[in-house]
Amino acid sequence: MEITGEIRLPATRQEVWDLLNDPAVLQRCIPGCTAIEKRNPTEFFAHITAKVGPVRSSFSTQLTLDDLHPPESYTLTGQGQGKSTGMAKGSVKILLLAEAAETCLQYTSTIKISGKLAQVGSRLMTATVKKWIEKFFIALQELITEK
Amino acid sequence: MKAPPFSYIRPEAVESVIECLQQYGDDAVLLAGGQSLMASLNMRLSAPGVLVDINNVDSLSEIALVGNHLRIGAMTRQVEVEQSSLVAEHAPLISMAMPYIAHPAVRNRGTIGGSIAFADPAAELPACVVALQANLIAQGSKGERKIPATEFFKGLYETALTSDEVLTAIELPVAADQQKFAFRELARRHGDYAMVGVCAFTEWSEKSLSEARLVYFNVGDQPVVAVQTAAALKGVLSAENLESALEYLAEDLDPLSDLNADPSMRLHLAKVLTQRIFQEWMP
Amino acid sequence: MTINARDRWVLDRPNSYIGRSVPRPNAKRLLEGRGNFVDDVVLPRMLHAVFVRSPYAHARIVSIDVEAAKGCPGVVAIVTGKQLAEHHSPWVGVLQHLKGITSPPQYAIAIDKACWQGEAVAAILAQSREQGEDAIDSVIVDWEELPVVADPETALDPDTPQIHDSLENNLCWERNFAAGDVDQAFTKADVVVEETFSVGRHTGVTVEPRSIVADYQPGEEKLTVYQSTQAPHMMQNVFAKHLGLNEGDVRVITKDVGGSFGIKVHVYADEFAAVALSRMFRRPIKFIADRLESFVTDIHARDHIVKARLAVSKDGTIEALEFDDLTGIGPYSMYPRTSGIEANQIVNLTGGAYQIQNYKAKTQVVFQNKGVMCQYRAVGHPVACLIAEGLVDYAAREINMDPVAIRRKNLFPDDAYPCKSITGMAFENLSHHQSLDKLIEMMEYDKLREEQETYRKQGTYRGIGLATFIEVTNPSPMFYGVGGAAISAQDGCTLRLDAKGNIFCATGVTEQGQGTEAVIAQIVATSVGVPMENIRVVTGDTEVTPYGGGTWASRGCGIAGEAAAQAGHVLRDNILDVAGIMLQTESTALDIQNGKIVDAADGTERTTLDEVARVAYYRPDTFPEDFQSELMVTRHYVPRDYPFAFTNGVQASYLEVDIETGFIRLLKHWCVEDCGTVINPQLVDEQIRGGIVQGLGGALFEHCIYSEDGQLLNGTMADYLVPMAAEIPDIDCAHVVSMTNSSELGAKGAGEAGTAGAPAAVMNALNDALSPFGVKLATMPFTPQTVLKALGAQ
Amino acid sequence: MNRKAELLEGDVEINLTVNGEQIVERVPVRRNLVDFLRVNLGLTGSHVGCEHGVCGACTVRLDDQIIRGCLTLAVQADGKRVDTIEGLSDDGTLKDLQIVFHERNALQCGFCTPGILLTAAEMLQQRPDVNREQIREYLSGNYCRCTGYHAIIDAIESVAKTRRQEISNDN
Repeated sequence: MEITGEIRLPATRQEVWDLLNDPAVLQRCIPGCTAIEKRNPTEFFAHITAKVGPVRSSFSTQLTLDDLHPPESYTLTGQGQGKSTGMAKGSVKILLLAEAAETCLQYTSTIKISGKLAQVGSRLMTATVKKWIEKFFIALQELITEK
Repeated sequence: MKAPPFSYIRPEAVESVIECLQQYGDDAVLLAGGQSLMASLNMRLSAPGVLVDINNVDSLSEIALVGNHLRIGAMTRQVEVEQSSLVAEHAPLISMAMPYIAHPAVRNRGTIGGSIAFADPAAELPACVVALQANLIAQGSKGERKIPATEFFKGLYETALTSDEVLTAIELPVAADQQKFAFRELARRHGDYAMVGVCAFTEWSEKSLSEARLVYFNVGDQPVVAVQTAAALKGVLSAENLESALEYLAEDLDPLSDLNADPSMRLHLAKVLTQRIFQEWMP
Repeated sequence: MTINARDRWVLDRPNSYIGRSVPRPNAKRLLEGRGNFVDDVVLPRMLHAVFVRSPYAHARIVSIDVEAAKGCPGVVAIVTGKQLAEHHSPWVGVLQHLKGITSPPQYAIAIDKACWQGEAVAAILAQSREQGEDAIDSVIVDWEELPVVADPETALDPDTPQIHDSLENNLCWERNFAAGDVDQAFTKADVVVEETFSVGRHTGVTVEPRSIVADYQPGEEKLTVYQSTQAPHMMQNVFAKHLGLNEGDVRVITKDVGGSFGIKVHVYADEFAAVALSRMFRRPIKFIADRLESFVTDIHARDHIVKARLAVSKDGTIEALEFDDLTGIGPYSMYPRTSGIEANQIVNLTGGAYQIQNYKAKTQVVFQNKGVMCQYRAVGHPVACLIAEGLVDYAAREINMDPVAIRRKNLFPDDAYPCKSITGMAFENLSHHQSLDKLIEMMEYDKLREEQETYRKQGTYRGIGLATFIEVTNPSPMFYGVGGAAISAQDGCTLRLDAKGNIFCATGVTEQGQGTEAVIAQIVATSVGVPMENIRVVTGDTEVTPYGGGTWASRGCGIAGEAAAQAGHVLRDNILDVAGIMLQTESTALDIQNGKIVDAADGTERTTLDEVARVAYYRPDTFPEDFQSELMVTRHYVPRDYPFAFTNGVQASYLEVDIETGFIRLLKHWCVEDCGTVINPQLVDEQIRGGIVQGLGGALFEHCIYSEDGQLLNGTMADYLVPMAAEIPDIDCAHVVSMTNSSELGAKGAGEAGTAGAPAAVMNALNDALSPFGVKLATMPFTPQTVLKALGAQ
Repeated sequence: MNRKAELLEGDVEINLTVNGEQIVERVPVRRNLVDFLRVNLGLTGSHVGCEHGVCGACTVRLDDQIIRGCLTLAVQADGKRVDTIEGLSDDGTLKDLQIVFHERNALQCGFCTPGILLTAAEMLQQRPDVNREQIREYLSGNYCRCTGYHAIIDAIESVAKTRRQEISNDN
């Protein structure tokens, strides 16, 4: 499943780039992220509680940044093991386009779901994933606007 | 698969329900009719700490005419709503929708409030209350408040209810003579979640449509109001009118895909259903 | 080939039950909720087996950490595949007569890697099912994902990863068949029509899930297995063979079975694991698949892509048929029937109702990382029927011929028998034309066409679709036995006159709700000459019943029924021998009628059965010294004259398409079929109807939808759509009777006829309805989305 | 009125009437009603087919209304009356349906049958004048894989007609 979109952020490209590499920012933007720990510049360890309607699953995941082209693009990849609930593996490729003092952020997200979640959750899977991704970027937008 | 372990509490008054919600916080889940919740527990899709069973709160299940509103307690069983002559007379749209909700044994247990508060984007009742511009009565630690249905649904399974609030009643405006209602849905099998559904509220003066609200379900993450389409329908209804108004649906709706239908199919079906409603009302 | 007409004595008995719609005696307790299903069995010290299953379609098991789970409340043990492998031998799903078929050894629990989403990788034994499930999340499996082979169309490409290292590639089996000069026939033909038919993967969804309780008693080294299965004796063999037990020390008990349809006639790894675990832990183990497990572990079926073409002359004569079939069967060929039979049947059966001179068929069966696939009701038939019936309709439209007329032109004439189809299928006695005539009359075909036309003028699109079919029934050992499988084609019946004149009857076939017990009782009652109430039938217990194959391939009535008729005949003779001595009359001058010993000539009552039994059992001292009564007899029967007793029939579907929404409403369905002697008309009709609805499910609703990663995306009862009452039309049935001469009873099977023809009838009706738009659909299931897409309406 | 509710964990005692008998049993709070009936009381006539409320095999009556036994907790039946296929067979409630189902062979494997009978009984009580199409609709929440439904619809339709005839004869 692939979800794409773009969002306009009132900050310079460098500012947005820095935010996207800040674990505290990631924690605040990733829906349900209760803790995040930086292992090295491109690896984080996060604890996430995913809650969508009847589904609630907690898992720990390694978040990896690769394909780094500062301050223009990277790919954030994470894999959640909800144990018997199933597995979710997702990556979001982020592209930052400088537009004067603003930044246009384009994203392409790919999600793979396995196990029970895939088996029982298909009816609303697209809506769920879309919501998750959107929440991430809305939170980022809010964070920037607050500043 | 069997439900995971949880604790269970069965308060008998709304105040104690709220206390439970405050005490157990995020760990608590309200158990109303349980027709969706129990299924997801049996699949072990979640493991709530405490189930707060509100089935024993008597004050939440009555249907009464209060002024120019029909008040339905949140814990009124769907079957009672379905069979209520008060509902049939004063909120015909709700009566029309009831037979489409799952099956008799489910409606015997499922509640009107449970279905609304669960906020499944494919469910019938959330769309109905939005179309009727009902008020949803919530009670929480800060007292009671009325939430307009149009502001109640916030997204996929998300509502305006705060974590210590419980939906206690639905207040529906009483239907008037000059109003017409319609409910249509298309489901693969009888009782299944609809591929697309629509609730229509209309008000007429003579042969002219003075007010219309069209609310679609299972086309987004919550009931979707087709504002532009409804606006374009106002006036004297004619085939050309209808056809051109329906063109706005593409702007009003942005459906997603699932295993049964892709977005363009959903949009197409929404158009067909809407057209059929108004075709019947064509002078 | 000539067969002498049989002595039909059994059909001429006085007070016959043959041909009567007698209610099933054993149905009463089911109506009161007093069935005896496996999940109702509770034994002392019983543990529940719960499986940790792979979330991935293909993944290496790097490690399994069970320490934390061991401490969970109620958990007694956790067993991995490696541990369990020490207690059983693996199995391989191949048959010798499917030349070249291959499959790797399969173990009860995966050892190194999981090959489909849902494959078990560890078993938890717990005091309760709940507690076992609680521990699942504490079993930590370290997975290494492997590339997934999902699409059968690319499974054989050189750059597609190989699932099993021990095999050459992802090919399980391939068969090619050719007869006549197909290429020339196509070159010379007036008209060639072609299509790619696709039949979605679907599954059985028995409402009672697969269920097993295994009870190993170490003291007597005896294994008792209560299993919801179709083939107790086959399972007895399997358990003994792969656990290293003496077959005599294994008892399989099968009481009520909550639906089977071919789902419950295979060896499932998890069920076998439960049995092996019972032996390992020396106590009873229960495993009941839950619904979510069922969807990913029950066998699936169909999933065929067939590129096919048909050549016809202008007058409608079929000149040649050619097709290329491909099917994906999951990662293992199922044991012991293999997963090649459906493809084999498609090659054997396609176009089998028609006189075809030139025929070429190819099928490829490939491995993939999806759920296991095997024989389900009407194995291969619906696909075979779809190809031939679909193309025949295409051809009829092309040459502007009525679908009935083109069929009449090409169907084997009713006086052509015995004869063989182009693929060598031997037909003893079929009735295509008589059946078609009857159908046309029953459905009022011409009137319906007029109605259709009227509706069409009003902008309502209705369609009429026909499908003729042949059905494999009463299989001989040519089906499985010749391939080396321990699957019995013969079946037996034991009868015993009890001391109070009642008859005990044990049969090797099982009761899955189809009415086995009633039908066998009807035959025995008729054959012996007693009221049905005096007979008690026992099925499904390897320690009690004669050795038999069980329930599959529509064999119960035709095979076990004949054994029952024969046993009844012998028991009657033996009873009359005793009565003859008692009455000092020639036994040939006596008969048993309505439970009484009578004079054969005029029916005068001479004595009673309980009097005969009393003397035989309590006063045998009164008999001459050289006479010993034998009031317990067993007879067996196996068809010998033909590999299969083919039946035939024809179905019709009448439906309406909402061209704006793509929704298809089934208005009516008809079926005329010929299963030879009809023993219980009501039960036959209900088999046909139930079968048709399973076919309708496949045509319109049922589909195991997989992602590219081999994940089943609709594995719940809410998402996998089985037909429910509101979507299904009334179904009218009628029969033509062409008896088989292979048995005295003359009965063939009827269990799969409905499923065989229904999808093709629906497809043809759909395409008929849409013909004004020049639109054809050939991908099953036909959903509103596919209809709208075809119409270009969205 | 507003007495403090008690938090229940693990096994709890419930008090209910099942098929007319007073029952006091300890049951895990998480156990659903159909598992309670089957496991605790040995009432195995109600069946477990899906555990997500779709198949209808677990249908039982709770205070005179049919419900999904898998979507209600046993503890929620505390103080209530539960009737199952066993009780409704013994007391004759389902008798005419059972006789006609038997004669018409409106069942095959029998696994779904208790749920179908309870659903049919409620329908005939509420809508004595049902027609074939309405029967199909009402039964659309009960899955039968064997019969193809036709015989079930026939049987229920026939009982409905007989009952209507009896009522009109009485009048």
